[in-house]
Amino acid sequence: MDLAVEIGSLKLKNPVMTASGTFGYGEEYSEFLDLNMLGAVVVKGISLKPMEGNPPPRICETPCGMLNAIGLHNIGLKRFLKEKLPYLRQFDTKIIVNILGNTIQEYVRLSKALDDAGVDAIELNVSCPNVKKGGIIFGTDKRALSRLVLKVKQSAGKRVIITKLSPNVSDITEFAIAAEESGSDALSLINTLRGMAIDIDTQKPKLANITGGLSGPAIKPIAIRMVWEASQSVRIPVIGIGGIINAQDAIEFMLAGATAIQVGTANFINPMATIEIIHGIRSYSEGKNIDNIRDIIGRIHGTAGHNNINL
Amino acid sequence: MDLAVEIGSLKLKNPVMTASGTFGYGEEYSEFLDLNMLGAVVVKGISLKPMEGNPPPRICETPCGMLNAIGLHNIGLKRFLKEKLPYLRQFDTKIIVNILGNTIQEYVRLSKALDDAGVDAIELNVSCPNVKKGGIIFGTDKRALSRLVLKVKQSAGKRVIITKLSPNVSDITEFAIAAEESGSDALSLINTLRGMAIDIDTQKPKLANITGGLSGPAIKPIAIRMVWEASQSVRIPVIGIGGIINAQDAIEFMLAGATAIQVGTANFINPMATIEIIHGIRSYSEGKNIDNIRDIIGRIHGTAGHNNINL
Amino acid sequence: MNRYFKAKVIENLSLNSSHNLLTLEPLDPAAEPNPGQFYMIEAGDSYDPLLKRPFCWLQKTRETIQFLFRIKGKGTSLMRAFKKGKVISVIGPLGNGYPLPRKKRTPLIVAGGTGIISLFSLINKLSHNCHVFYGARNKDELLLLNELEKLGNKLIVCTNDCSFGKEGMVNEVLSQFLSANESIKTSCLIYTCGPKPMLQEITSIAFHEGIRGYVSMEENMACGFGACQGCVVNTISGYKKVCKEGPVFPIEDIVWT
Amino acid sequence: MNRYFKAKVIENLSLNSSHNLLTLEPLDPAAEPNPGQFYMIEAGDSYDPLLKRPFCWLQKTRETIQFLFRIKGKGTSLMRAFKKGKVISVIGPLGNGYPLPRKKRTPLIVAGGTGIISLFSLINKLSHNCHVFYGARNKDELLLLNELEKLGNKLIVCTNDCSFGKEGMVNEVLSQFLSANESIKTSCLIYTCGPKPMLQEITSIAFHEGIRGYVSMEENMACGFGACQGCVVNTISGYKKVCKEGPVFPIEDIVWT
Ligand SMILES: Cc1cc2nc3c(=O)[nH]c(=O)nc-3n(C[C@H](O)[C@H](O)[C@H](O)COP(=O)(O)OP(=O)(O)OC[C@H]3O[C@@H](n4cnc5c(N)ncnc54)[C@H](O)[C@@H]3O)c2cc1C
Ligand SMILES: Cc1cc2nc3c(=O)[nH]c(=O)nc-3n(C[C@H](O)[C@H](O)[C@H](O)COP(=O)(O)OP(=O)(O)OC[C@H]3O[C@@H](n4cnc5c(N)ncnc54)[C@H](O)[C@@H]3O)c2cc1C
Ligand SMILES: Cc1cc2nc3c(=O)[nH]c(=O)nc-3n(C[C@H](O)[C@H](O)[C@H](O)COP(=O)(O)O)c2cc1C
Ligand SMILES: Cc1cc2nc3c(=O)[nH]c(=O)nc-3n(C[C@H](O)[C@H](O)[C@H](O)COP(=O)(O)O)c2cc1C
Ligand code: FES
Ligand code: FES
Repeated sequence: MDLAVEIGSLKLKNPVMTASGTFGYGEEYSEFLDLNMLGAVVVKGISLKPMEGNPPPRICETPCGMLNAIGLHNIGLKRFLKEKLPYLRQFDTKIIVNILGNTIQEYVRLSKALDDAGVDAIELNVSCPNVKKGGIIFGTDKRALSRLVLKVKQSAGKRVIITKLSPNVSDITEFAIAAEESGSDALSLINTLRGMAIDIDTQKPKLANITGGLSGPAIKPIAIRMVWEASQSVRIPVIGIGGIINAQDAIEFMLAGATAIQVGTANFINPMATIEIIHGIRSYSEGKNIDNIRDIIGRIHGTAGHNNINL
Repeated sequence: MDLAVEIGSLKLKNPVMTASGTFGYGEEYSEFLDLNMLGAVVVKGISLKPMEGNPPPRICETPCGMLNAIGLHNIGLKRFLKEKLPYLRQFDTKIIVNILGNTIQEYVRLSKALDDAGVDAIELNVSCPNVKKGGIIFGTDKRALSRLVLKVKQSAGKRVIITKLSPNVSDITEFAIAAEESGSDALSLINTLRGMAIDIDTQKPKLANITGGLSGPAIKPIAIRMVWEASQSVRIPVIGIGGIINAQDAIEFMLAGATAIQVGTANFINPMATIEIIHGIRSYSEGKNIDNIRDIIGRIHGTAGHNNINL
Repeated sequence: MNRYFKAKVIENLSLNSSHNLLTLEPLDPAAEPNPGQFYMIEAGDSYDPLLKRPFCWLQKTRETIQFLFRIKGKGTSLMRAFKKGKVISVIGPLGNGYPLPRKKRTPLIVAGGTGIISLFSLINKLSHNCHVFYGARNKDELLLLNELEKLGNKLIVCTNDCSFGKEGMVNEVLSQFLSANESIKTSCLIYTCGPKPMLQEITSIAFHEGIRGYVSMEENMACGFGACQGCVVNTISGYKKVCKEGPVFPIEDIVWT
Repeated sequence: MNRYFKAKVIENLSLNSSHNLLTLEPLDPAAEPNPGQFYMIEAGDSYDPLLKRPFCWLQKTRETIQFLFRIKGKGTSLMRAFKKGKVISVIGPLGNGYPLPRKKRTPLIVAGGTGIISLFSLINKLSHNCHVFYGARNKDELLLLNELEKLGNKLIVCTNDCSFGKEGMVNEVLSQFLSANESIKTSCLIYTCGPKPMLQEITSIAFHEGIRGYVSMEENMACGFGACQGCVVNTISGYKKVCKEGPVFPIEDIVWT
């Protein structure tokens, strides 16, 4: 049973990663699982300077999902490199750093520093919906996205660059293609969908930030559709994210076209979710006599001749 | 306790309508509830010619939601006018007909005929995600949408025209404004989000059409956000739709800015849902000493100064 | 009468690792069902699972309705945990049910797997006036054997692995029976319910032997009462709703794909 | 030790219409909790509700952990229906808990409403060495009265509607006590938990009287163990996670808004 997959030049022992912002800096989970078992750890989005984040309440539950408006609360590049990276380096897993900036220049500086620090890959968060002047414009403007990816590739070209796409667009394939053409080594999708909830008793929004990002099982059907569309429109590997709770969900994403997957909200409910998913993928493959997990990627039947690019 | 609301020149006895495609042609529910109690009945989308719809399986369940790819299976204008409209006319409720076409010309012919037939309002479905050559282009192309609304208004100007918006866009306010500027009397949103599900056992899509429209509680946070954004960017009334199961949900939409609401998927689970919602809105208002339900529309607190139009 | 009603769980008996017998007491007046009709049953306490699940009724007394269900996925797993006293919402009876045969016709009841549940109320009604062919994968999957025997019909049971009754598929057993009983062909009528491949086999037998009959179909359902158009099957006169125009169709009407 | 474990419901006692006493038996080895720490408890069998709910522990034996919860919304309504034998997943003990006072300090325990649940384990540990001020809206909302009396502390109970004990809010009662016992101010330490407005009142009393103390805070939580950054409160040194740096904070550190 071979579970190894490749994201560009990055070889993962298995297709299961953690989604940014849901796994802290790895440490928070070390009592629950052996980090060595993971395909990769993607850490909380890092910005050049530390960020305070949004005022509380920052999260609320919704049917089969949750809204978050953390506002990219993070310790900043410097402290990450000094305090968090050395810890993660102890483990035999890949380290992927999710980054965000307000300008291309900020992304470039972050990427350079992380390239120098020798992280395994950089994931560009161009789609966080919670920051006013944040990366959001890159996520919903094709040309801005292209420029960003191009510049980051030029300055940190050795590293595997993963572009994390926003689902808040009409046609995900345009953004997938734009990222690929600008040199992105892989795509990851989806980030959260913008949502909102109101407490009818107090008549106030449930989040201080009013809107937040929707994650969890509720969004899985949208994520599966986008992964399917994106993976058919590009040649670079696609990493599937959105509502993955168990191995069945992970396999659904791989059948839809994902080379690897990221587990997000599920880590909160079951801190051992990633490990259970790895075991579950193995059992599924054994049950279906699949020797190599790569054989199921995009192997959904009955879709031949369907033109998925048109809406 | 005054529950009446107005959608343009259309006066509804209460803000609760049925969502197109989830209430048949009204008859299907007559054993479960008294249609006279409803604010309005919105019937299944009608096209000029009868439509066969998509092959089965057409629906599947997802976490807190469902996917449908009915493919606008309907009996066509002629039979609707002859067989279904007379039945609905017996009741003291407003009749709103949801229509769809492949061309502006088709929408115009449908609107004219329905205007002549004296229905109370026409809802333009410009967002159905299940038909290849269907109305979808109008839903994700601002200029096409403007032209469509303009032409329909010109030819069926007496009738209240409601434009039903697609949520599969980056910025709902652009479409809301386009519809308003072209003369739409009201907006309704959201239609379903495009989604997909795969059976990992058979490795086939769960829907024959591969993708379908996601509805149900799962999408409520996205719908609330869009209703809030849209209602703040236009002056015409907004009708809120998406995952409304009970009175609490309906009130959440009204606080977000909806003048009225439509109940969709909930009708399948509880065919008396609309009636329970009407009762629940009344109790809420009484509990909060609200004399006039119109007083809660858009009255969400704590959002002053927030510029919701920028992403 | 309003077919949407609340019902209380009177008993929820585990028959074996994958089947439960659920007895409900309607708390509102409930209509009398016909054989082959079904109910939509609420499976959970939250929005996940969202939709009700369709189940045929098995037996009905003045006070209660009984269902037999197989534990398949999310919904039925939650239903297995239903405790006595729980109140759930139910819609039904729904669909058309099996039309009863005219006097002179001998009904041949052909059930595969859980298809027996749908046909049981019909057999019960027809009493010993019919032949029952019932196939399952193995002995453990056979349901209602005692009850069927008590009803005193001509009962032929078969299992794929020969762990009980005849060996083979129920369609094979039916073919053998027809070869041995040529004369019955002109006066019999098939009623069948079961997995799709089996139904297709039975259809082709019926077609070749010139026997008419009825088949009960399954499709995913959202509403169960004709409102969503979700549950269609393809027939010679176009798509038809399983929940309303079915679940029982003339066997020759179905277009198999 | 892994703080994620499975636990079996041993008992789920309804105390009154809105409160239950839940006794769990951890099926994996579980760590000993400190007073004021909490657990994240799975509330449902599906993805709705999705998140675990935070609850303070009330009592712990070698075999079991006991919780007292108020029925509030979706999650706790489902928890009310937990039956004996049910197995759920739990994470804990979580958070910092109350720091114990130095010998010479007299603890003043100030509880509002369900805040008493968090403070109970502390009172239990401190035994009769403390003053307990406990306020609730009315008599029916008072919890653990017998248990508190048995512990033999100086207990002052008050209700807003005067249906039991003193009349008034617990902050008023505390003020009165402090006026009458000037000398205690220099040697006491406040521990408080309850609704936000009350905590603010207590904070301002503490500030004006120059008394130090600890407050246990509540915020919506997704993980409970520091991973999501969802549960912050504003403090004089910036946002702090209630689940990890709290739930207990020095009373003077909280920035109220
Ligand atoms: C008219 C009719 C009568 C039926 N009568 C019985 C009966 O008496 N006893 C019995 O054990 N089963 C019966 N079934 C099948 C039963 O409805 C399914 O096994 C059940 O819905 C599975 O639900 P789940 O949540 O456990 O499975 P999941 O696979 O988790 O369900 C997911 C979704 O698919 C639907 N679904 C899954 N399988 C079927 C199916 N075979 N038919 C229709 N929808 C399905 C579910 O309703 C649900 O919406 C009947 C089906 C139909 C259409
Ligand atoms: C550290 C801590 C300890 C607690 N200990 C206890 C206890 O021992 N006994 C007890 O009865 N209650 C306690 N609570 C409050 C308890 O967690 C909530 O009442 C419960 O989460 C409500 O869930 P629900 O699904 O019924 O309500 P809903 O309102 O339906 O919940 C919706 C969401 O909001 C969250 N939420 C709602 N109210 C609160 C709240 N007050 N604090 C945090 N999150 C909330 C829920 O967890 C859920 O994510 C504690 C809270 C915290 C933060
Ligand atoms: C609390 C929280 C914080 C998040 N922070 C980030 C982040 O810093 N950077 C990022 O790219 N995505 C972030 N995300 C998005 C997740 O990485 C993921 O794309 C999304 O949650 C969908 O996956 P899920 O449904 O499995 O959670 C965050 C999500 C949550 C719930
Ligand atoms: C089975 C089904 C059929 C639908 N058919 C139509 C339709 O014909 N025209 C239309 O505008 N919307 C149609 N819709 C969308 C609904 O009217 C509604 O916008 C959507 O379901 C979201 O609301 P809900 O979450 O309350 O169901 C359909 C939805 C469902 C579930
Ligand atoms: S299940 Fe809705 S029409 Fe049949
Ligand atoms: S609840 Fe996740 S960090 Fe506190």
